[in-house]
Amino acid sequence: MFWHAHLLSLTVAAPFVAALVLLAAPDLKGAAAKTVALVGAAASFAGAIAVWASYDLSQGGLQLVEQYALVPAYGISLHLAVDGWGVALLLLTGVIITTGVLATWTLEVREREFLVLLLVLVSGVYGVFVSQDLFVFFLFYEIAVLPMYLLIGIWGSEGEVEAKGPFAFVWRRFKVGGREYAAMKLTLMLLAGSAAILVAIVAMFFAAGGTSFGFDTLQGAAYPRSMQLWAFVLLWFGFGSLGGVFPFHTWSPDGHAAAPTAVSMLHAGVLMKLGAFGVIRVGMMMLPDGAAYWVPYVGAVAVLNIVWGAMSALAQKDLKYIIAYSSVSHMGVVMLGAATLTQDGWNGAIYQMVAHGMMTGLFFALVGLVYHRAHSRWVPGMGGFAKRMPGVATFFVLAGLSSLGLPGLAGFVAEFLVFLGAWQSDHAWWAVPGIIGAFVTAVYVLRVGRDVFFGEGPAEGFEELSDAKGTEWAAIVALAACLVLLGVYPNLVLEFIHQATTEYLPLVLGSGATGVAVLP
Amino acid sequence: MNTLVNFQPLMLDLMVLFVGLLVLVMDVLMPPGRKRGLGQLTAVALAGIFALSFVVDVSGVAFSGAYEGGAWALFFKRLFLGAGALVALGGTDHVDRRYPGRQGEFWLLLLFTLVGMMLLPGARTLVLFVVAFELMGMPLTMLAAWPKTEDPTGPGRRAPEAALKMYLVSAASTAITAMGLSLLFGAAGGLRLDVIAAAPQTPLLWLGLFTTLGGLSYKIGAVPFHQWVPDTYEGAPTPVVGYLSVAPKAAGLAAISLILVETFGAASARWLPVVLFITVITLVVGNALAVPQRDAKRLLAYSGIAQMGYLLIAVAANNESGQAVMLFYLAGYVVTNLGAFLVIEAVCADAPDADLSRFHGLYKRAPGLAFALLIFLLSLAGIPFVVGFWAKLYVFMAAYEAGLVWLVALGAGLSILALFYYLRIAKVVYMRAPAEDTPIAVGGGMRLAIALCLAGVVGFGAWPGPIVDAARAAAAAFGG
Amino acid sequence: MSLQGFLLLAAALFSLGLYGLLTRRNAVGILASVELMANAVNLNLVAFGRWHGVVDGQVFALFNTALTVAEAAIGLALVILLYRSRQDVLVDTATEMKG
Amino acid sequence: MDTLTPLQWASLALFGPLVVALVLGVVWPLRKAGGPAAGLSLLGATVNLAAASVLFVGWLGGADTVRATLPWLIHGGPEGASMIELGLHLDGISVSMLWVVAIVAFCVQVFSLGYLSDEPKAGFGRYFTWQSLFLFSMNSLVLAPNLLQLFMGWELVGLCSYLLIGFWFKKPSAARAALKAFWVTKFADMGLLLGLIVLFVHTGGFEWTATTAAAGTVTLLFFLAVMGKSAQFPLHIWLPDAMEGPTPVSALLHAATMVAAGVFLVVRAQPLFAQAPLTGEVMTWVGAFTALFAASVAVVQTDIKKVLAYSTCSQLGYMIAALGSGAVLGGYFHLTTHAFFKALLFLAAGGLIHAVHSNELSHMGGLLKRLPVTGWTFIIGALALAGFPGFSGFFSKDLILEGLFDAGAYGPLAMLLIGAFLTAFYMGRVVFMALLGPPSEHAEHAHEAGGAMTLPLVLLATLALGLGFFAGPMARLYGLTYHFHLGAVGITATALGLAGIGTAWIMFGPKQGLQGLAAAFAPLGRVARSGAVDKGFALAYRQALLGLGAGVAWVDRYIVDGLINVMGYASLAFGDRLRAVQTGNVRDYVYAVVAGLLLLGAFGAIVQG
Repeated sequence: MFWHAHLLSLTVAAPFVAALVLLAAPDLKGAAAKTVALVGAAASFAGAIAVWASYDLSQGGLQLVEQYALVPAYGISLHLAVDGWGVALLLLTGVIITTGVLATWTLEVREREFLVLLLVLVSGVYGVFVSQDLFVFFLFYEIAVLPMYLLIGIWGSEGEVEAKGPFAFVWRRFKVGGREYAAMKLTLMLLAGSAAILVAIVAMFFAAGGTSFGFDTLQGAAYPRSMQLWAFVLLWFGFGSLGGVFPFHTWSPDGHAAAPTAVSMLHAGVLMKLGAFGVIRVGMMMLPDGAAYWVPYVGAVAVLNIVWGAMSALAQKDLKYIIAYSSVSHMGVVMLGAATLTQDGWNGAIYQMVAHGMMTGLFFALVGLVYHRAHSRWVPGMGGFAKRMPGVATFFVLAGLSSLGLPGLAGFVAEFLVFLGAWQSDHAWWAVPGIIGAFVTAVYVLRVGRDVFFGEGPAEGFEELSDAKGTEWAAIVALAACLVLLGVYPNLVLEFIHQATTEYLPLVLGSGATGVAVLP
Repeated sequence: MNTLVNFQPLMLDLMVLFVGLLVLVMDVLMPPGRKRGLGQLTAVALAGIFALSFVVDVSGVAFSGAYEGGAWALFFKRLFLGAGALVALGGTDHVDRRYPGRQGEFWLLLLFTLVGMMLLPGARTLVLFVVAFELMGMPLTMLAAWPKTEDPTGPGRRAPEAALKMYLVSAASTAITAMGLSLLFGAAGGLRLDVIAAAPQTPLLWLGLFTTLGGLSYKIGAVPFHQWVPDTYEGAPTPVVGYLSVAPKAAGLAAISLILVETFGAASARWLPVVLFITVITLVVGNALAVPQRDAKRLLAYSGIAQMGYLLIAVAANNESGQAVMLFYLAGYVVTNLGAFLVIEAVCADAPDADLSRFHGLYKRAPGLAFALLIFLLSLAGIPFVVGFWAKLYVFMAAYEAGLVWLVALGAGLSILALFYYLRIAKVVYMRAPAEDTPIAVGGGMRLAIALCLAGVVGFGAWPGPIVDAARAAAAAFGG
Repeated sequence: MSLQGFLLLAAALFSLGLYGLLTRRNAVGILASVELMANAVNLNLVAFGRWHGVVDGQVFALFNTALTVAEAAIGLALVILLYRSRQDVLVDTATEMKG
Repeated sequence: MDTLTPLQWASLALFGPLVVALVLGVVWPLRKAGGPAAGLSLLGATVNLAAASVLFVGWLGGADTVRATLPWLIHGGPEGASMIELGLHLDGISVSMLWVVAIVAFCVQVFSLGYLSDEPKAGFGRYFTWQSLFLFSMNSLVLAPNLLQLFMGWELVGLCSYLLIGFWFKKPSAARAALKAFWVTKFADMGLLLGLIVLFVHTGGFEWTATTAAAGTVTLLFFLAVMGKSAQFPLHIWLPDAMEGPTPVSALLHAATMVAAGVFLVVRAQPLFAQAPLTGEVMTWVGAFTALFAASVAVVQTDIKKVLAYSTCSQLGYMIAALGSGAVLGGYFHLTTHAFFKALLFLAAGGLIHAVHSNELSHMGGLLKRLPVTGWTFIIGALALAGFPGFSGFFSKDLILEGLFDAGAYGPLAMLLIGAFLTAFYMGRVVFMALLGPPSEHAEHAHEAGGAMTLPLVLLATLALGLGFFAGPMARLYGLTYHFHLGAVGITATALGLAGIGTAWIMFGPKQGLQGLAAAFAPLGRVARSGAVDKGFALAYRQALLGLGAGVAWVDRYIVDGLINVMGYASLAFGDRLRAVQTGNVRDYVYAVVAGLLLLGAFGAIVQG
C-alpha cells in the first residue's frame, strides 16, 4: 500500500536519491558511479511503468494523488497526481533517462558530478509532469532547466561559427558556437522565459483570488479577458522558448550541438517537451480566452517552425546542428497540434512529444556515438561509415524514417494525428506546410544518412571507427524498439493520452462547444 | 511605568555594548600574541545574544516614547546580530593575520556599529536617528581604512582611497540630510516621528522629507548616491565589505521604512513617484554596470546596488506585505551576500585584488568553496530552491498586489541580465582551467561561517515557511 | 531678530559650505566646509526650536555638535592616512578605482 | 487445406513474410549466415505463394468479399471517439493482385539465389531480409481494408525500394539513386497523405467506397502520389536511376509490383475516381503522354535495363490512361499481364547481364545461342510487351485502346497507338541487338546459368504467353465481363506493332538498313540523354530547395540569432558606456550626491508643495 500511495513521489525522487548517494560518496568513480545512476534511472522508469499499469482508464481523471502543504501562507502545496498525459510523458522520461545513462557509459571526465546533475535534472522533469500545483510545477520546471548550464559548460564540446552578416561585430564579445557561449545563451534565454512565466503565474494567482496555486483553483478561475490576453503571451513566450518556438529557438541548435550526448538526449528528448507541455497545460487550459484569441498565431508560428527548422537543417553541415534543427522543426508539430484545439490535434501533440522524444533520443545517442569515435561532427568530411559501423547506420536510418513519418514507426502516428487535427481546425491550410515539412525532413535526414554512412570511405583519420558496444547497444536498441512499438501499437499510450484530452479539451473550448465522448 | 528609564526594550543593545566594553578591557589585559581570542569572543558573544533574543522580552517603550521595541525592531536586531556574528566568525583569521596587535579595536568598532544599527529600528525621534546613524557610520569608515600597509602591491593598499571616498560622500550627504532634518523639525515643531506625521503639509515639510530621503538613499547605495559603493567595496578589507554590504543596508532600509511608511505612509502619493524613480534607475544602473566588471568585489558591489533596487520595490509597495517581503528579502540577503564575500575573502585572502581570474578553476582547487559560491550566486540571481528566489518572488507578488505590474516586468527582465553576470563568475569557477593547482586552505572559523551561510541560503530556500511567517508577524507589528 | 533672519543666515552659511565642498580639492578644506554646513544646520535647529517654543531643537543641536566633532576627528585621521600613502591631501588624485 | 478459412490463409500470406523479416532482422547471426537466411526467406515466399494461390483459386470460383479489421488508432471528433482500423480485405481485386505479387516475388527470390550468389554472406542475408519485408509491405498494401492501411503499405514499399536500390550502398551512384527514388516518391506521397486527410475530414473514414463532394480534390491529390509511385511524367525520373539496384529488384519492385501500386490505388479507389471526371481527364492525358514520351526515350537507350525501365514507365502510362478514361478492366488486366512479362523481361535481362557482366546492348549480341532458355523466354516477354497477337500483352493492350476509343479520347488514343509502334520497335531493337546478330567479344564466354535462374523464367514465360486467354475469368474477379472482339483499333494497333518489329528487323537485323531513319532518331537520343526533366528537378532541388534552405539557415543564424546576440551585446555595451560615469574621482561623486539631493529637495518643495 505504501508503494502505491507514494508511487509518484517515489518515481520523482528515485533519480534524486541516486544523485544524493553519488553526492555523498565522493569515492564512487567510473562504473560504480554509473551503476548507481543507472539504478536510480531504472527505478524511476520502473515507477513510470507501475504508474502506467496502475492508472485506471475507465475511471480517468487524476489518480495516485498525493498532497503535502509546502508554503501554506501562499497556498502552495506539493500536490502530485497523474493524468493520462502524465502517464505517457512519465514513460517517455523513464525511457530517455535510462537510455541516456547507458549512452553516457563512455564518459570519463568528472562523471560523478555529471550524473548528479543529470539525475537532479530528470527529477525535475518527472515532477513537472505530475505536479498539480502551478508553483511546484514551476519549481520542478526550473530544476529541469538549471543544471543544463553546468552540464553543457563543463562537459560540452566546442564549436565555431563564422563571423558574418550585419551583426558580425557581436563576435568581438562572444565566441559564438563555443560551449560556454552555448551554455550561457541557453540558460539566459530559458530563464528569460521563466521570468515571463513567473510574472504570468503571479498574475494568475492574484486574479484567481490569491489563495492557492492549485491547478484545480487556477483552471476554473474567471480571469478577466484583458489579463488573459497578455498573460497567455507571456506563457507562450516563456514556455515556448523552451519548446523551441520561433524566434526563440536559437538557443537550441547551439545548445544541442555543444551538449554532451546524454544531455542532448534528455534536452531534446524530454526538456523541450516541458515547454510545449507548459503552453498546453498552463497557457491554453488555464487561460481559454487568451488561447482562443492567440491560437491562430500560435498555429501559424508552429507551421513556420516546422518549415523553418527543416529548411535550416537542410543547410547545416554539422551533424549535431542538423539533428538540433530537426528538433526545432518537430517541436513545431507539437505546437501545431496544440494550436488546432481539436481532439486529434491534442492527442497528436502529446503523442508527438513521446514519439519525437524517443526518436531524437535515438538520434543524439547515435550522433554522440559517431562523434565519440570520429572526433568530428563535420558531415562533408565523413562518408562510408557504414562499413565500420553497420549497426549505427541501420539505426540512424530507422530514426530518420521515424522523423520523416514512415508508417510503422512512432513519428507517423503523431504527425498523422496532428495533420488530421489541423484539417479539422479552423485553419485547415496548416496541414499543408506541415506535410511539406515532413517531406523536407525526408530530404535532409536521408541525405545526411547517405553522406555519413554510405558511399565511399571512410576517409583517412577515421581509423577508430567501430560499431556500438555493450551499453550503447542497449540504449540504441531500447529506443528503436520503443519507436517501432509505438508505431505499430499506438493505443498502448494513446488511450491514456486520449483520456486526458477528452477531459481537458472542453476546458479550452468551453463546455458548450464540444461533445467529445469518452472512449467505450 | 516610567518609560523614561525602562531599559527592557534595549536589553540586547546593552548586551552588545557590554561585549564591546569587555573587548576593550580584555584588549588591554591580553598579551599581544593572544589577541586572536577577541574575535572568537565577539563571535561567540554575538551568537549568544542572538540566541538570547529568542528568550528576552524586548517589547515596550523606552525614553518616554523616543524608543519603541517590538517584533519589527527585533527582526532587524536579529539580522544585525546574525551578520555580526558571522563576520566575526569568518573574519577572525583575516583580522588576526593582517592587523596584529590591533584586533581589539577592530572588534570594538564593529561592536559599536552594531549598537548603532540595533538602536535604529526602534528609534522614534530624529535625534536618536542621527545618533544611531553616526554610531553606525563612523566606525565603519574607520574599519574600511583599517589596513595600514606601506606595501604598494599588498592587500589593503587601496583601503585609504576606499575609506576616503566613503567618508567624503558620507560627510556631504550627512550634512545635507541634517539640513533636511532641521527643516522637518522646523515644519513640524517636534522631533518625534508621530509629531512629524501629524505636521501640517507645507512645502517646508516636503523639502525636509525629500532631503532626508536622499540622505538615507546614500546609506543603502541607491542611485545616484551610489558611487562610493563600488570603489569602497573594491578597496576595503573583504570581511568589512561583507559586513558593510548587508548590515548597514538593512539599517538604512529600516530607517527608510520608518520615515516613508511609518511616518508618511498616508501621504504615499507624494513620495511614491520619487521612490519609483530611484528604484528604476537603481535597478537599471546597478545591473548594467555589474555586467562589465572584472573584479569580483566590484561586481558584487554593483549587484548589491541592484539588489537594493529590488528591496525598494518592496518599500514602494507601501503595505504590510511589502514590509514582510522586505524583511524576508533582507534575511536571505544577509546570509547570501555575506556568504559570497566570505568566499571571496577565502579565495583572495592574500591577493591585492579580487580579479575574476583568481577564481579560474576554483572548482579544482576548492570544490566546497566553489559549490558554496555557486549557490550564493544563484541565490543572488533569484533562482529557485535557494532563498533568493523566494525573496524576488515575494517582492514581485507584493508589487503586483500594489498594482505595479510594469515594475514586476522590469524587475523580472533585469534579473536575466543579473543572471548573466552572476553566471560569469560561476563560469570561470567551473569551466576555466586554474592558473595554479594549489588547494586553498580555509580556516575553521571561516569554514563554519560559510557553512552557516550556506545552510541559511539552502534551508530558507527549501523551507521558507517559518521565515515567511516570522517576517509577516514582524511586519504586522510594524506601524501597529 | 526674526526667524527669517536666522534662517537666511543659516542658508548663507550652508551655501558657503556647499560651495567649499564642491570647489575645494584639499581634503582639509572640504572638512572645514562640511563643518560650516553643520553649523548652519545647528543654527536652523536652534532658531526653529525657539520659534516653536520647544527645547528639542537645542538638544538636537547639542548632539549634532558632538557628532560633527567626532566626524571631523575621523576625517582628519583619514587625511593623515591619505598623506602617508600618497604624500598629498588632494582628494581628486585618488582615482585608482573607477569604472 | 480446407481447414483454413480465407482469412487465415490471407493472414498466413501477410504475416509469413513479416515473421521471416523480423526473425532475420533480430537474429543477426542467422542473417549474416547468408544461405540460411535466403532459405528462410524463400520459405516465407513459398508460404505466401501457396496461400495466395489457394485464395486465388477460391475467388476464381466466385467467393464473396471477406473483411476483418482490428482497431488501431483512436480518433476523437466532435461526434465522439472512434477507432481507425487496420485489417484484411479480400475480394477479387485484392486476391488477384496478391497472387500476382506472390508469383513474381517467388520467382524473383528463386532467381536471386543464383544471381546474387557472389555477394558476401552478410549482404546476401540482408538482401533477403529486405525482400521479405517488401513482400509483407506489398501484401499489407494489397489486402488493405481501407485507404489508410493502403497508404501505410505504400510508404513501406517505398522504404523497401529505397533499401533495395541502395543495396550496394558503398557505390555512390546506388546511394544517390536510392535517395532520389525515395525523395521523388515521398514528394508525391504528400498528395496521398493530404488526400487521405481531406477524405477523412469529409467522410469520417478512409473508405474507397465513400461518396463525397470532395472526391475531385481527393482524387487529384491521390493522383499526385500515383504519378510518383507509378513513374508518370514528370515524376518518372527516379525509375531509370532505380536500375542501380540488383536486377531482380528491378524486376520485382520497379517493374511488376511496387510501381503498379499506383495503378492498384486507382483500381482500388475506383468508386472515388469515378466521382471525379476531371481527375480522369488529367489521368488520361498524363498517362498517354507518359506512354509516348517514355517509349520514345526507350528507343535510344543503350543500356538494356534502361530500355526496360522506360518501357515500364510507358506501359504504366497505358494503364493510367485506361483507368482515366474508364477502361478499368483494360487498366487492371494490363497491370496483371505486364507484371508477368515485365518481370520476365527483367529477370531474363538479368540473366543476360549476369552472363556478359555488362548492361550495354553493344556488349551483347548473339546470346540466343549461348543462353537459349534465357534468350527464348526473353523473346516471349518481348512479344507479349509488343502486343504480338496471342500473347498476353496483346489482349490487355487491346482492351485499353478499345476503352479509350469508346470513351472518345482520340488524342490520347493516337498517342498510345504511336506508342504501340515504338514499343514493338524498341523491343525488337533489343532482341535483335542482344540476342541475334554476331556475338560480341564480351559474349564469348557467356553461358546459361543454373536452374535457380532459368526455372523462374520458364514459369513467368508461361504466364506471359498464356494469361491472355484467361481474360474472361480475370474479368469476373473484378466483377466485370469480358468478350473478345478485335475492332478497328485493335487491328491498327496490331499492325503498328508488327510494323515496329519489322522496322527494328530492318534496322538492327542482319541487314542494318534504313540508317537514315536511325539518323532521324539521333536528336531524340540527344534529348533523352540530355535528361532535361532530370536537370529541371536537379535545378529545383539544388537551386530552389537547397538555396532556400541555405538562405533560411543564414537568416536564422545571422539575423534571428544575430538579433538575440545583439540584445546581449547591447546590454554589455550599455554597461561599458555607463562605466564612464564612474570616474574614480570622489569630487564627481560628491557632485552627484549634492545634485541628487538638491533635485530631490527641489522636487519636494516645488512640485509637491
